[in-house]
Amino acid sequence: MSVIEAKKLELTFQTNDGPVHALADVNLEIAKGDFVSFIGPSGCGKTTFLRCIAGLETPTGGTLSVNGMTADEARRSRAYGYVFQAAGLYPWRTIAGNVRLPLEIMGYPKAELSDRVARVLELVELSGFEKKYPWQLSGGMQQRASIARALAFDADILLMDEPFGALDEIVRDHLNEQLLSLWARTEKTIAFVTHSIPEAVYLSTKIVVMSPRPGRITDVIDSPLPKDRPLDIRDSKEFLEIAHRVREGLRAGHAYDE
Amino acid sequence: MSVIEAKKLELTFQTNDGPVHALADVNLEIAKGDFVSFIGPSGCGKTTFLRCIAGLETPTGGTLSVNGMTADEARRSRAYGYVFQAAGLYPWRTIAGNVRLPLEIMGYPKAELSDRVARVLELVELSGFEKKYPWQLSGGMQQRASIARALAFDADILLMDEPFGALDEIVRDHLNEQLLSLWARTEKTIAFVTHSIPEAVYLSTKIVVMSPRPGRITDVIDSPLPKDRPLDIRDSKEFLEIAHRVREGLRAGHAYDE
Amino acid sequence: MRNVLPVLTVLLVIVGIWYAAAIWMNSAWTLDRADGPLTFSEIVTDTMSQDRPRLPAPHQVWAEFRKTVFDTKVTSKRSLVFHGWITLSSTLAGFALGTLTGILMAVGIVYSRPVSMSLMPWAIISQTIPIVALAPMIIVVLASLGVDGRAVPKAIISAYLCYFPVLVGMVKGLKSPDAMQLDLMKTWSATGWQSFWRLRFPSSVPYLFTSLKVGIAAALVGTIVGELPTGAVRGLGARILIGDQFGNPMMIWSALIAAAVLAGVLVTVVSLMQTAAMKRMGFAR
Amino acid sequence: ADEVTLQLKWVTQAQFAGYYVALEKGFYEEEDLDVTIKPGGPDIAPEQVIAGGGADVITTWMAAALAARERGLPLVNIAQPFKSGGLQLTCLKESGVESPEDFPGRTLGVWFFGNEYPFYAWMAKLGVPTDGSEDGVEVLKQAFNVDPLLNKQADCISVMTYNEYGQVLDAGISEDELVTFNYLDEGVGMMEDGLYVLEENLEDPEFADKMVRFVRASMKGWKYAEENPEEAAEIVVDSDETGAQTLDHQIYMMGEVAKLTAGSNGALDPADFDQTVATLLSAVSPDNPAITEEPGEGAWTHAITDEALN
Amino acid sequence: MDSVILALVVWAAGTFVAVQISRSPGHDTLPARIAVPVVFGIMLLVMWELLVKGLNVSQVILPAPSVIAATFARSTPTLWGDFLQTALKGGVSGYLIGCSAAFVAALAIDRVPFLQRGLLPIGNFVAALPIVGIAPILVGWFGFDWQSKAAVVVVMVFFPMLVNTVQGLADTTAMQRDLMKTYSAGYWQSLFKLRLPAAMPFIFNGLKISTTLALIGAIVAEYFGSPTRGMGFRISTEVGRLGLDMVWAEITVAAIAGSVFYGLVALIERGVTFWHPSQRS
Ligand SMILES: Nc1ncnc2c1ncn2[C@@H]1O[C@H](COP(=O)(O)OP(=O)(O)OP(=O)(O)O)[C@@H](O)[C@H]1O
Ligand SMILES: Nc1ncnc2c1ncn2[C@@H]1O[C@H](COP(=O)(O)OP(=O)(O)OP(=O)(O)O)[C@@H](O)[C@H]1O
Ligand SMILES: Cc1ncc(C[n+]2csc(CCO)c2C)c(N)n1
Ligand SMILES: [Mg+2]
Ligand SMILES: [Mg+2]
Repeated sequence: MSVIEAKKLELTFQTNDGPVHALADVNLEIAKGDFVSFIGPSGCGKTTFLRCIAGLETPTGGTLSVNGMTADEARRSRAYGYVFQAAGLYPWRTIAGNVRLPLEIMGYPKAELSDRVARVLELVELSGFEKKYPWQLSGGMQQRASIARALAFDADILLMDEPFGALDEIVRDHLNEQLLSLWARTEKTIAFVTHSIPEAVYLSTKIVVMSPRPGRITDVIDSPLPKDRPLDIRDSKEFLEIAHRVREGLRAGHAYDE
Repeated sequence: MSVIEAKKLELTFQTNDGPVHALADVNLEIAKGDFVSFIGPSGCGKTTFLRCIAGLETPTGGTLSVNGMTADEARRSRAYGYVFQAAGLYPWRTIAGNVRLPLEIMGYPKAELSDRVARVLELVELSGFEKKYPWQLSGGMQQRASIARALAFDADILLMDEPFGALDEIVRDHLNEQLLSLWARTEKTIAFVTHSIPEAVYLSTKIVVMSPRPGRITDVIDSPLPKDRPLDIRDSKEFLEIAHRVREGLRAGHAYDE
Repeated sequence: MRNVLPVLTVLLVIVGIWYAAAIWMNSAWTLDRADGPLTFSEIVTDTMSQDRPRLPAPHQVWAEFRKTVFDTKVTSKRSLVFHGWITLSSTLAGFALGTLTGILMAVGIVYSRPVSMSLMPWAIISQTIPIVALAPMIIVVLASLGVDGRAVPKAIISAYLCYFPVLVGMVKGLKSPDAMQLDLMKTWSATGWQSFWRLRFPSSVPYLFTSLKVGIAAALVGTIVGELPTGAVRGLGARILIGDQFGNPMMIWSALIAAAVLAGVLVTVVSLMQTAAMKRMGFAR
Repeated sequence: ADEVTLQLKWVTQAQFAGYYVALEKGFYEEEDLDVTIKPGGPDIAPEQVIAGGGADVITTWMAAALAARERGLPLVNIAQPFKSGGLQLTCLKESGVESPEDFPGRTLGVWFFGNEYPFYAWMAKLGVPTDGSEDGVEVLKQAFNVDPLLNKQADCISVMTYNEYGQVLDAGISEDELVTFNYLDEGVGMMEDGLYVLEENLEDPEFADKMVRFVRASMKGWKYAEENPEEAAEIVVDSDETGAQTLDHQIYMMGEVAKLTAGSNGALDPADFDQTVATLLSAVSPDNPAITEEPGEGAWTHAITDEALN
Repeated sequence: MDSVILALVVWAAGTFVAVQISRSPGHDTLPARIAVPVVFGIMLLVMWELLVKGLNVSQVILPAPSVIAATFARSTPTLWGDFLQTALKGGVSGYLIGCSAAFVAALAIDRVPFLQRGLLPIGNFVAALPIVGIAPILVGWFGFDWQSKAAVVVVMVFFPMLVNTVQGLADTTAMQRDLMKTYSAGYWQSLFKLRLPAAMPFIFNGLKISTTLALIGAIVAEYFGSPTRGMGFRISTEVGRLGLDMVWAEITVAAIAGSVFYGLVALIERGVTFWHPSQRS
């Protein structure tokens, strides 16, 4: 069953310098339970595509359906959890308050709130920091809090825009594992933007390679890796092969390697 | 000849929650022409140490000498180029204007200015963007402009705080190569903070692994790699060995692997 | 430009409310003076044309405004343009003085901790002192110092109101560079002078213009306030006072309208300067 | 020419016609004087201006001048162009006030800023408290216009015969709708506009001589204005830089002011002085004492007028 | 002449002490933050005293601080009554009415962009209307007592407060708004959970500006008619009577009341917008 379906999707920004073709002729189908990574050079439209799915941006051409609805309807039915490229915590709320925010808005029963908050903070290893304010945390911790915030409520679709960008390798590995196990447990559909090839390969069932000017999809790789992935799968032959294919696809989008 | 020498260096921040030991008992010697990478979990004091070297932070204990002077004297004699974690371009200056700024301040002769600016912009592949303002560039391009700014003047010591954090793998590789060749050509001493293990190993003659609470050096690895490093050196045995050692050192600084 | 329609609409609504209020407020007098019962339309007609209305109707004010602005030679002392010019010139002098003071104090506050710690609270206190209480003393003290005439005291009173918003805005602006931008200057070992002109000042420009807009309006208010105790001789303030003393509400209202127009023009001019400066500095997007 | 600066008590209007006429008609010039007339306004206390050196001579009411004297500013009356006073309290008949006995419980508008002494003296004489108590009057600080009466915010307001009273009539209220009390008639009248200088200046013969010439020319102006009220009013309107004065109203004002200056040749009648002092002292009001003791001999002098008028 | 020299000495000494305190390690503590302006103020007062006495400045032009202090002490009941009348009845009530009206208006305007574009530019004009022009009109409309003073204050604080609130409600980042969108939050939810908290620094800016405007407005309005009490009444009356010591005593009351009022709002601000970078030094 396909959860997200883009057909000939197009998005052109009108700027004073003329139009910017952020997305052109994008065709993609994402099935329920897929873990899809988007990778591509800076400015190729990854964020823009995620925003289209989330109903935050209106495509200027083509069709996009989410759960059989338009993206906007899906947004209204609260189908998404979105993790932005930057943490974007509200500075006037504590960490726990930030994580609680979507729950309050979506009207989760009061009794459940603290349980849920505690659980997701545990997940991202921020137990003990509930009462701190965002600026009292390091950049990496803030990013984790914003991930927790998106996980706190039961959205079928998780959209994550470079969530681990600000983290060091070890923490990143750890969170990668956590994310995989969460995904395996909950059967969420996840769309995930990253700049790291190993990360993309390690996490995904499907890797989408994009290229800029105009932003388009140049390659879609279905991963043959099993669902259960220990960290050392990264040394396996299949892994390296996929990584190589991704790297080649990426390189094609850059100027200086030709 | 040792350019930077830290002995029992200590820095404690006084905050309302009590003291934060950002650096404790840090001993390190950096020789002229060294390329030193600092790696360690978020909050372990990498930035703080770089700031001490640059004379932006005053250690609360121990001694630190730079070129035989105190850090502050070295700063006054304009010994440093510093690339901050974020680009930090001045929004009211064009890219060329931003790169020209330190030259103006240090009183370089007028005739030289545009030559130098053109040369470093070329180096980071920003020729043609001279007249653009920072907000007209993508995040990655801004970061490159800020690198160009630090390279424009002749500082012996280059301090770089995660300069390539916001860039994708391909651009990163490319800039890594460029940086290495610049370093080989100019014999600058470079101190470089990164979160990426391969990057640290690929670039450095010396890798400093740090660990937090209190921030301290847990390992210093002298790289046996030759000065001339093609990109595929990263598949060599020595490389992987060093990378492994760094990873182990890093892991020791984290909680969840014990 | 896209604001024209909304602004006109709001103006129209205001005029409508104004008319209604004029009828309501002036009818008491109409009824009081009437010999017998009046019809509604009789009441309305009368409230629109009283000599001393509690609230003059817009067209009455407009008539007075037209008479004193368009139908009178601008060199005549009966011309509102003439009085507007008097007020304007003092406003500009006060604005210049106030802006300069504000900026200098802001520089002192940003660069020197003793100055900042001792001056800032007193700058706030200075604004809690009613200017009308100080104005006569300013004039007398200036006169005893040998400064005669009305221009200088008016400019000082106007500057007194104008400097504060500029001070506050400039302190904010000069402090707006973030730690990294300042550190960068430090790594280049820039002198105080260099980091002022190349960093602090340029980053304060947006704040400067915003506070200049507030400041010039304040300077105008200050000038008009200063025109009462300086002998209510010329200027919009004098017109307001004389209009009040001799029971001529149309004169008060038309002077008020003139003040509002003047404020609008001045603020617009500063806005244009802001747009131009921001464009030149590349802030425009 | 010798320079003289005159500070008026209020804005340019026929109340000060004599000085403007003297200036325009060249009477000052004839006396080899270069006179600057500074109009007053709200917030301008002529006594303060002269203390600060901003004027050589001022016009003010006698009560205010005596009050200043007792506060340590030695003002001396050198001439008294106004023989009688124009201060009145006017009430709407419909409010039910017919005589001072009806005041208790009423709201009365009063001018302050040194103009309140006659009122407090009167109330003290009547024994009417002014603190807003049951059997007292409610006092309002009245601003510059007659609106409080027209808007019925006050039962009575202060008016000058030559100005506000005319405004009330102009507004369409006829004389028989009003009940008016003249302070002179009530026995609490006080000397109004006189010319005052600082005592120490008078000791300088040159200054005294300037004042002699100034008073002589000013009185010439006053007499001219009395005889030619329309021309005087025109001169006043021309001298008014606000351009807001109307000729009609100034002609009215000139006519009324002429009645007040008529009896004066410029010299202060010591009896008037004594009467003002006696009134002030007879009714020292506890919260508003103008003076508490005899001002003494120095408060006025005939030295100037004697020489000016011979 | 001696006193002029003495004044210079006091100036030097005061400056020295202020500089010493502000350079001392404890310069960030509350006592130091209070001590420096106080030292500065005392220095000014002493210089004022010396100069006025030494140069023989007339008491009807500028009374010496000692005289003002004596008058202040002697007249506290009067001053207190004036304070109640003007600052509390006129100022505070006008402040509360004006600020809350502006706040509600800002919320209304915020929902209707058309209104916002039409009303805000006009607000600039109205904000520049001189109170000395408005006050006589409002006294005519609302009577002599504190109600008309409150009305003047309402007019004075309305637009600064409105403009700040509207600006504050717009001061959210695109990302913060997008977040609310992904939650599909309703208008009121995003108002209460995002835009109002984000607007607080601006709202408090408006509230702080309004404190001084409120006091000044209430005082000035009394110049145009009042009962026989109130700070503005006392000031204008005493100037006419050359009671400059009393004038300055009232000015002192105004300065104290204004600073306390401002300080109070600033204190609440610290509590409410503790999260804002400007509050974290
Ligand atoms: N609001 C906008 N107006 C105009 N152009 C835009 C806008 N948003 C994005 N763009 C342009 O659209 C293109 C795609 O941007 P997008 O943010 O999707 O890139 P990205 O793939 O997410 O890059 P990165 O890896 O740097 O996050 C870029 O060229 C960008 O300049
Ligand atoms: N100005 C400061 N005041 C108080 N504590 C500080 C300050 N600056 C840094 N710290 C603390 O010092 C420690 C070291 O910080 P530092 O910025 O050097 O870490 P880092 O290694 O650069 O981390 P990252 O990888 O996240 O950049 C952290 O615990 C941080 O919270
Ligand atoms: C502040 C102030 N208020 C009232 C008067 C009253 N007054 C006394 S004489 C005079 C002239 C009459 O037209 C007027 C209006 C004043 N002088 N100053
Ligand atoms: Mg992106
Ligand atoms: Mg760092």
